[in-house]
Amino acid sequence: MKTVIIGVIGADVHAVGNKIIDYVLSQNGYNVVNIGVLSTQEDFINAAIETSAQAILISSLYGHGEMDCRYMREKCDEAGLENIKLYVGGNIVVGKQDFTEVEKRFKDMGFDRVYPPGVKIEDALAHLKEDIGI
Amino acid sequence: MKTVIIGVIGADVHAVGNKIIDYVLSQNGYNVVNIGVLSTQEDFINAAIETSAQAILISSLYGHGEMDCRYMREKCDEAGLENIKLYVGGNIVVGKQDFTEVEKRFKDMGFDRVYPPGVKIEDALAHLKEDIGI
Amino acid sequence: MVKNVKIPLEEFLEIRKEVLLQWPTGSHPMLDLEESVKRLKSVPAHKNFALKLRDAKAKGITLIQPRAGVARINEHIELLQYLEKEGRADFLPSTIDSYTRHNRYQNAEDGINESEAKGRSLLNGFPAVNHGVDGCTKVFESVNSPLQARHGTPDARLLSEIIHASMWTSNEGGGISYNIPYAKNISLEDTIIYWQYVDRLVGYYQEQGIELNREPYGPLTGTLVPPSISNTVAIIESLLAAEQGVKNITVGYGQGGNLVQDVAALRALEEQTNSYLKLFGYEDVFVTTVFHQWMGGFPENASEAMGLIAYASTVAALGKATKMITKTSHESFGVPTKEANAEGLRTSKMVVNLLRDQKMAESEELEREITQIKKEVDNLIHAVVRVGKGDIASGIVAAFKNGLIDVPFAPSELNAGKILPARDIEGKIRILEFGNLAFDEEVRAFHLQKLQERAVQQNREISIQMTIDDIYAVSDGYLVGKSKQ
Amino acid sequence: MVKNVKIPLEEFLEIRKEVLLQWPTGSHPMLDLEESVKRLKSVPAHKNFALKLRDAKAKGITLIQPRAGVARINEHIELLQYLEKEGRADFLPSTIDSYTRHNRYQNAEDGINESEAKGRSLLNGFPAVNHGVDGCTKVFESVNSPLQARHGTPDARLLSEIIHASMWTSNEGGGISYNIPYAKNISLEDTIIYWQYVDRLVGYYQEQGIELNREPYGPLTGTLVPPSISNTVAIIESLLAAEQGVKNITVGYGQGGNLVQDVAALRALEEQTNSYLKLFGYEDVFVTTVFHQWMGGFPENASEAMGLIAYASTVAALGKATKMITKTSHESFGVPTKEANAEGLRTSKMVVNLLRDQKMAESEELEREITQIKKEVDNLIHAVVRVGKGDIASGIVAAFKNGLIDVPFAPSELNAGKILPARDIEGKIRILEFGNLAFDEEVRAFHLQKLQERAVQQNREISIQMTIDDIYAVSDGYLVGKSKQ
Ligand code: B12
Ligand code: B12
Repeated sequence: MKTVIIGVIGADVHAVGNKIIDYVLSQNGYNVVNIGVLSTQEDFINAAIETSAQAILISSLYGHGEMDCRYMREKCDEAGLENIKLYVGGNIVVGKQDFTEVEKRFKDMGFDRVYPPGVKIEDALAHLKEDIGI
Repeated sequence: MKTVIIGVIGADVHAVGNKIIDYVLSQNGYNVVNIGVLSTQEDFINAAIETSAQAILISSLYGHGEMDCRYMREKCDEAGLENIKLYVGGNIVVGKQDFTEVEKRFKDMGFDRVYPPGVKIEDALAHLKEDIGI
Repeated sequence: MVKNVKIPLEEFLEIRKEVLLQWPTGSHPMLDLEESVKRLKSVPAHKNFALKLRDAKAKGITLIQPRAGVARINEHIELLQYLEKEGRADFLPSTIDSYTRHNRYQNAEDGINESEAKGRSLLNGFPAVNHGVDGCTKVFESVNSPLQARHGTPDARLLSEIIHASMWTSNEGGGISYNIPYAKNISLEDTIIYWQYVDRLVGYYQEQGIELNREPYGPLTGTLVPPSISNTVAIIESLLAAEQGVKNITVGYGQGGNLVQDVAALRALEEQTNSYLKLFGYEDVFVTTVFHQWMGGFPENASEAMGLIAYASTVAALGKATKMITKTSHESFGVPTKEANAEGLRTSKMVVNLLRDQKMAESEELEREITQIKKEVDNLIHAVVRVGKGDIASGIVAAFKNGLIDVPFAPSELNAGKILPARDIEGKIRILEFGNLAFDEEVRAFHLQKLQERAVQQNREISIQMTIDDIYAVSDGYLVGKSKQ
Repeated sequence: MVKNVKIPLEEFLEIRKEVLLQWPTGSHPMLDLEESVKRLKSVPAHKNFALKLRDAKAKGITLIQPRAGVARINEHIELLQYLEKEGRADFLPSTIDSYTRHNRYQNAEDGINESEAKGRSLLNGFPAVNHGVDGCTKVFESVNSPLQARHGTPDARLLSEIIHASMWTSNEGGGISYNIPYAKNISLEDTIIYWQYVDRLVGYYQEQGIELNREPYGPLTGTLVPPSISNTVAIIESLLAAEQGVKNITVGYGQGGNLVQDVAALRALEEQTNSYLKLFGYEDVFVTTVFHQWMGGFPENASEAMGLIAYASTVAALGKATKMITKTSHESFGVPTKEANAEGLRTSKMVVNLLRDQKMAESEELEREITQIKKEVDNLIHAVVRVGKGDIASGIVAAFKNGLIDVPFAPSELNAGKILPARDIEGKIRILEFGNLAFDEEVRAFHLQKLQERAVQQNREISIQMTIDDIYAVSDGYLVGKSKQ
């Protein structure tokens, strides 16, 4: 069974999507470690190390995602998580912005998969299977 | 008392505005000759000649105004109504078009005043006073 | 004199020959009745208007339909496909242009040519007669939803022949509703006879086992029409249609503005259409209702227009109308773009879907309004039957002549034009000037009392100024007009 | 242990000294209480939130207010002016950014600087504490409508000091409603104490003859919250505020989706807030209601979003809410542009204006829902009083600890998180898993029966899958979630 870390980064308290992600990924055969809302980059990294996770799925809904996610890849590298997959989704920037540009910004920061608003976790299952298996 | 001809041109049956125009102009001291809906250019011109009117206020709501109003000025001239004021208002073209352009088209056809959708007859009283008095 | 009697088949076929000669497209071989029966039988259920309505009625949901029509075929098809796909329309229309409505096919032809030349539609609708069976069939084959002609044509006989032969399975209109609001001085006898023909055609297909839908045009002038007046016309037209053999009828009502009155009107309309059909001996007619989003002057601001559209959708859903005709944010300007049209549809769809499992709670106020409307309709229909000496066709003609039935703001000279409507303090449409309207004393007293309440609360007189304020009110963002000091 | 007791003035002033030290802007001379009393007294009636609400309530109309806030002062002013002028907002907000909400003023400062550098707002709101009295006063002086801070701040003491000193005459929030949905593990005792301080500040001004408005935050997590749960929290927070001397309270409720249940919730909320205030001895508190347009996940399509917004406005108007908080067509994407925000306002305004003279008819269904909600609220408040041994402040803390009160989907670890809501077949929000919720047997049986009806009609099991389907439903364009086969 593959392990994934999920949680909501920064000062963000949007809990509904997080609870659904937990339920859906578990139903689909993943070992889900949910660190919940208001989580720091360190919380994600520590959980990933402790549980030897294959992927970190960061949610950011409240608009500060761009600030909260900076240097996440570098910190993973530093912690020895060079191969961990980094996903981010929700409403990751402030306002309605052109998504191709937003995606580029986050990919440049080292994220493997970047999701626009409106993508349900169900829609990302195929990617997860492709990237880390079940 | 000044006399004005009002009516709705062409195959147009929009009667509500016409009834209000009749009421409002009468209330404001004009001698209103209302030839009603489904009126031809000839109907307007004959009424104007018969009553020695100072202005013809054409309504066109249904979208065919551009076709129905062609050569109206020329026909007035031909009938000896060189000095009559020609107004047109309502929804005089098909669809939501740039009004500056529409206005130009109708002015080129010889109309003195051209009104966009949403102008109430009350809003045109000042022009009428300016052009023909009360 | 016109009578409410089914046209004998031979007579119908005789008239038909003349009708088909009205314009060259009438001599198309596909207009052979056996041919068109075959074609109509091939229409799949999901593209048959009548059957899709039956299905929706069984499910208790509200389906949506836009207005749409442009001069050129390909542009028209593109428009309909867009509304089907992006707008998620359930039913498709072809709104017919005004020249065709007045049987001015030569003007329409010029309009088509000029539109081709300028590359944009100069007609305000789709000239179906000029495009003929080939063109209309192409439209039918290019879409996946049932098609209906929507117009305002006093004499729609040739038009109706062409659209049904092209597998369009519904037709809007009626001898009264497509005359009084749409013409100036065409005889009511004539238009009733024309529409008996249109209904007889549908009745003919029905006899061949093909169920087509007919929709009397409900909103009339769309402007402060008291529900009992439009409901009466709808019921009379249903009776006339049923006599000619029509079995699938959708009666219409245009939003008045007050939620309770509108739901009451829809409920009363459906119940009384059914009960009068039975009373007059038409047993197996399937009746549904259509609600028209606000038919009067629209606000200019697009967001305000969308608010009005969504509010209308709430009313339709709570009133359990089976169909709703939508408007757009361009309404106050002109014929909408396809984008604006689709937006209106999507907003409408969202609301009817959200409300699909809800209906208006039964309440005393609702019950009272239903009873009131029914009582008024009974008054009016009684008058029609009385002056028609039992025949509703000649009765309605006489009733209009005497002003016993009277439609506010109608252009027709056959209409007395004596009544004046205005809103009461809750926005319900009442009447302040009755002319010769066949309302009894009790009903009149009720209307005046309601307007008196408003007069007191607004500290003004009951007068025509109320009516004018009310006509402007909705486009200014209110329901009940305010007096200017 | 926290108690529902008015903070003595000296104690308040002592704490105040510390509060003002939390960030440099706290030492602004205008924060001197005598100074701010003077300034607040100069606020004209039309810019005083409390008085404008009184006026609207007297007229029986629904006023509208957007959400809006950006990082930089001038941009924020421009935004508010635009919403006032183009959107015709009646009340203006300043939505506070998330760093400020968590008292991370240094992060907020960085956000302001970065926003200045990039020329666009990187914060999701207006960092009022960092901008201080000068900045906030400038905002107040640049607009013509009353101003309110809207946030989600567990410890909003400094923020509240600054905004009131800047003549903002209303403040949203409460010790429970700005903790449970907005925090993970901040003690409820602490946040109640913080908000007693905020209310005491308002009580202080009231003693000086200045009426300010306070608004407990109604919708909680905005996601399938059963009305009785959010109403209970609103009532408790009203009691806590009244104890500190607040006299003008607006209780809030977030749209649930079913028209009748929503109107019932508004009616029950107003009636029970008033009656519990009286029961607990607070006699002269003026109570109004605020309705929040749909607070859950929005549809992506702009036209659908507008449909939802307009439908919500219909509910608010029929439910006679005195205020409505609006949403926009950008909701599902991110903080809206000012244009999108103004559009949402205009649509909303159109609908509430159209409906200003109408209210929902009295019906058995409505009566039943009102009674049901009241009964449930009585259950819950009874539990609070019982575990608090008569004190509602300590009672609510204990009630949350024991799960006697439980908010669905809340991020807070202080919340039991055991209940699961789902819709019945008409879309009314019911409960399928009660955890330890203080509902009696009769109430539980009612909920289960209602869900059983849905299960039968939808041919499925009562399970968490219902809840999940319902969470997604509205953004997919339905109210009652459908089971996927
Ligand atoms: C009510 C209405 C109808 C009713 C009319 C009933 C009747 N017999 O009167 C019905 C339903 C029958 C109808 C039919 C049609 N209609 Co119609 N109708 C409207 C609607 C909704 C309101 C018109 C109205 O009564 N307004 C209230 C009155 C008080 O205002 P008014 O007419 O604009 O007049 C005022 C001002 O314009 C101004 N004014 C008018 N003329 C003049 C002239 C001068 C000189 C001046 C100074 C001022 C002035 O003063 C008036 C009083 O203040 C408008 C759209 C809108 N405006 O919201 C569409 C509209 C006019 N209709 C339209 C169309 C296309 C039709 C139909 C062809 C198709 C259809 N939809 O069925 C048929 C046409 C039939 C025909 N042959 O004419 C289009 C026209 C399209 C265009 N120009 O691009 C409109 C704009 C709707 C749309 N967006 O598609 N319609
Ligand atoms: C409900 C809600 C709230 C509730 C949250 C309650 C709670 N504690 O959970 C309340 C009212 C408290 C709230 C508060 C705020 N909110 Co809020 N909220 C929403 C709303 C309406 C719905 C969110 C939701 O629950 N959706 C339903 C769930 C099921 O969907 P989801 O969260 O999107 O998650 C799904 C997908 O996105 C995806 N997904 C999520 N993460 C990830 C990650 C990966 C890797 C993948 C593959 C997929 C994935 O899968 C999930 C399940 O399918 C959204 C707007 C919207 N979407 O309609 C705004 C929204 C997210 N909120 C917003 C804001 C600004 C705030 C506030 C700052 C201000 C305010 N409005 O009060 C505060 C922030 C508080 C804080 N510090 O975080 C903004 C964010 C702006 C931006 N990004 O530009 C939004 C977009 C609204 C808006 N347009 O302004 N909010």
